[in-house]
Amino acid sequence: MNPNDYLSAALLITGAVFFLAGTLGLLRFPDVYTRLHALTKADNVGLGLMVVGLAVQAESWSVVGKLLLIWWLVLIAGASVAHLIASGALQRGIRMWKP
Amino acid sequence: MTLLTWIFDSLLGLSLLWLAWRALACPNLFKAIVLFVAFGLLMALAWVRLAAPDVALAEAAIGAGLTGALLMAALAKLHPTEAHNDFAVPPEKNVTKVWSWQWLPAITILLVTTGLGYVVLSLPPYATGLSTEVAANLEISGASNPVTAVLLNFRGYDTLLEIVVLLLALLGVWSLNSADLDHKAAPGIVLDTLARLLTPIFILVAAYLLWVGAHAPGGAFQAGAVLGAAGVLLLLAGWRPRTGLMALPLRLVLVIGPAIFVIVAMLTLLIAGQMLEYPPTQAGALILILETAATVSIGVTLAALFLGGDPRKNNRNKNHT
Amino acid sequence: MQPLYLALALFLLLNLGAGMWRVLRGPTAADRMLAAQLFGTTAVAILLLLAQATANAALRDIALVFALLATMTAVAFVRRAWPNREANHESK
Amino acid sequence: MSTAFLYALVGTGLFALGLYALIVHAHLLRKILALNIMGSGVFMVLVALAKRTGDAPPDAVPHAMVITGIVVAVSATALALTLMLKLNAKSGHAELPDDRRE
Repeated sequence: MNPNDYLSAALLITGAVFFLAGTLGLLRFPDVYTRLHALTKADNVGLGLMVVGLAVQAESWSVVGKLLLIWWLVLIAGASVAHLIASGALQRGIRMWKP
Repeated sequence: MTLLTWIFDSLLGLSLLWLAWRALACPNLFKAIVLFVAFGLLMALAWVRLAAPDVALAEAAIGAGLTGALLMAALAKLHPTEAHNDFAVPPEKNVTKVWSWQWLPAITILLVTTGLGYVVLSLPPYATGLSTEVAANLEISGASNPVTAVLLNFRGYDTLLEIVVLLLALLGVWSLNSADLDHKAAPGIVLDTLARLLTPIFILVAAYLLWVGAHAPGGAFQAGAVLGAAGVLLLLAGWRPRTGLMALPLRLVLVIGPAIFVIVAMLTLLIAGQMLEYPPTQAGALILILETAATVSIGVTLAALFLGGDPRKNNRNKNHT
Repeated sequence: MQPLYLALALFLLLNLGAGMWRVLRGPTAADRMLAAQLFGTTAVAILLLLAQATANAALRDIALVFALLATMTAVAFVRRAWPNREANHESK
Repeated sequence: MSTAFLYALVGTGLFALGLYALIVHAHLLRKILALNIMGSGVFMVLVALAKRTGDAPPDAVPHAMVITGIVVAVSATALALTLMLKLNAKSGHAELPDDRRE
């Protein structure tokens, strides 16, 4: 393994930890508004770290470009869907969790 | 490493079976649809594991995008005034199960499945099928991606008929219903921006898949599905095409794929004496022309299917009232 | 590196399986939809890892299509299938 | 067991689950889901058996057939959903008359 591989492995494993955090958030958070964090933050950061980790290994710049495009699309999708669901849930009077 | 892939495959297979079971057994129809969408997502992963990236692309575009949207829209029309949570089938109506003697089909199907499983397992573990013939004729086919060569050259008439089937399904839908062309509630700035931002990328990706299909996974069906998804997203965002486009222009776009296919079939019949037998030197160009026309037709047909009815009937009614 | 890619793909698949619990549990339709949306992101990551592990560039195109269509079902849900009034199970 | 046979058995199982649900459920939306899952099972058996080529690339003919099959399945689903909605609009039920239990 060369230094690149170590960097890549570290990024990929950190990304996987964020995915785990996202799943935990999805399962453990008390209401739909807090669960949106799992979608918009944890998993998108996890995918970002994985994209960077794989980009380090990529054979050409076009692959790096495609990886970044995929991440950007997922970010846009996550942000828009989170907004639509949150505003829809507010309109429909789904109550927020109070500690 | 082989152990890892084996665990991955088993887990994926079990998840697929479990998802299918839950989607078909849970009383809540909305939950069933969400589970079915997740099922489509995992099916795409299974195609990847089976070394069928072309199929995975089609499944990703259709299973993850179009089917979910179609089912959601149908469910909403089925229960327009549904106030209770999640479209649960009420238990007092007892409509989920009609048979009080469910053990009979269960046992019959168990026997049939055991037989099927036995037949599958008794097949020879190594079989090349037609892959050697495909590989031998790949050079004269005009495409270096074997799946595209099969679809557009070796079994071109199959593909022609399948595009006609799409058109027939649309005609069936049109004969049953009129489309709802009224402008829906304002989409809001986020959805509006999303649709405007993504539509050019959808078209670009569709063109990319069409182009790359000659030598790598991709092709007319995948590109058409992505194009259709773009149309569905626009329709969901509240965009409605101008009524003038709904009469002749829409119909022309719908038939351009099958029409060009038929023209090429007739020409090759006249010149080469065989339907859809391309001269090897022009095969590449012919396939690209056919695929471009087919992509446009498939995309527009899928979007029109989502509209769920004849867009012209609606206009006529409106003009009279 | 290949075993690492595969192990991480397997890990993400397990993650996805755990998220299935939220689809089953709900309680609101929005929760189920949210979980399905997360599956899309996870599937993109799995595809990218498998693309690197098997050196198959086509899998990145599949991930691209997934990422592009990630919004479709959720937008259809929000625009069409979401009931106007939803029983609030949270307060019980 | 090889990957091909593992997935072929999963396909058989999906077909069986779909067939059972198609018979016992009355709601037409569920029947449409069941038909789709049956179709997926058949597709999976086809593609899995095409992979029995060892290390050589798999047979492309079933792949091509399954791709067209997936696209035709979604259009058939759209037609079936429209039929269901029409029946529901006319009769107020999304079940076939024989299956309804009053």
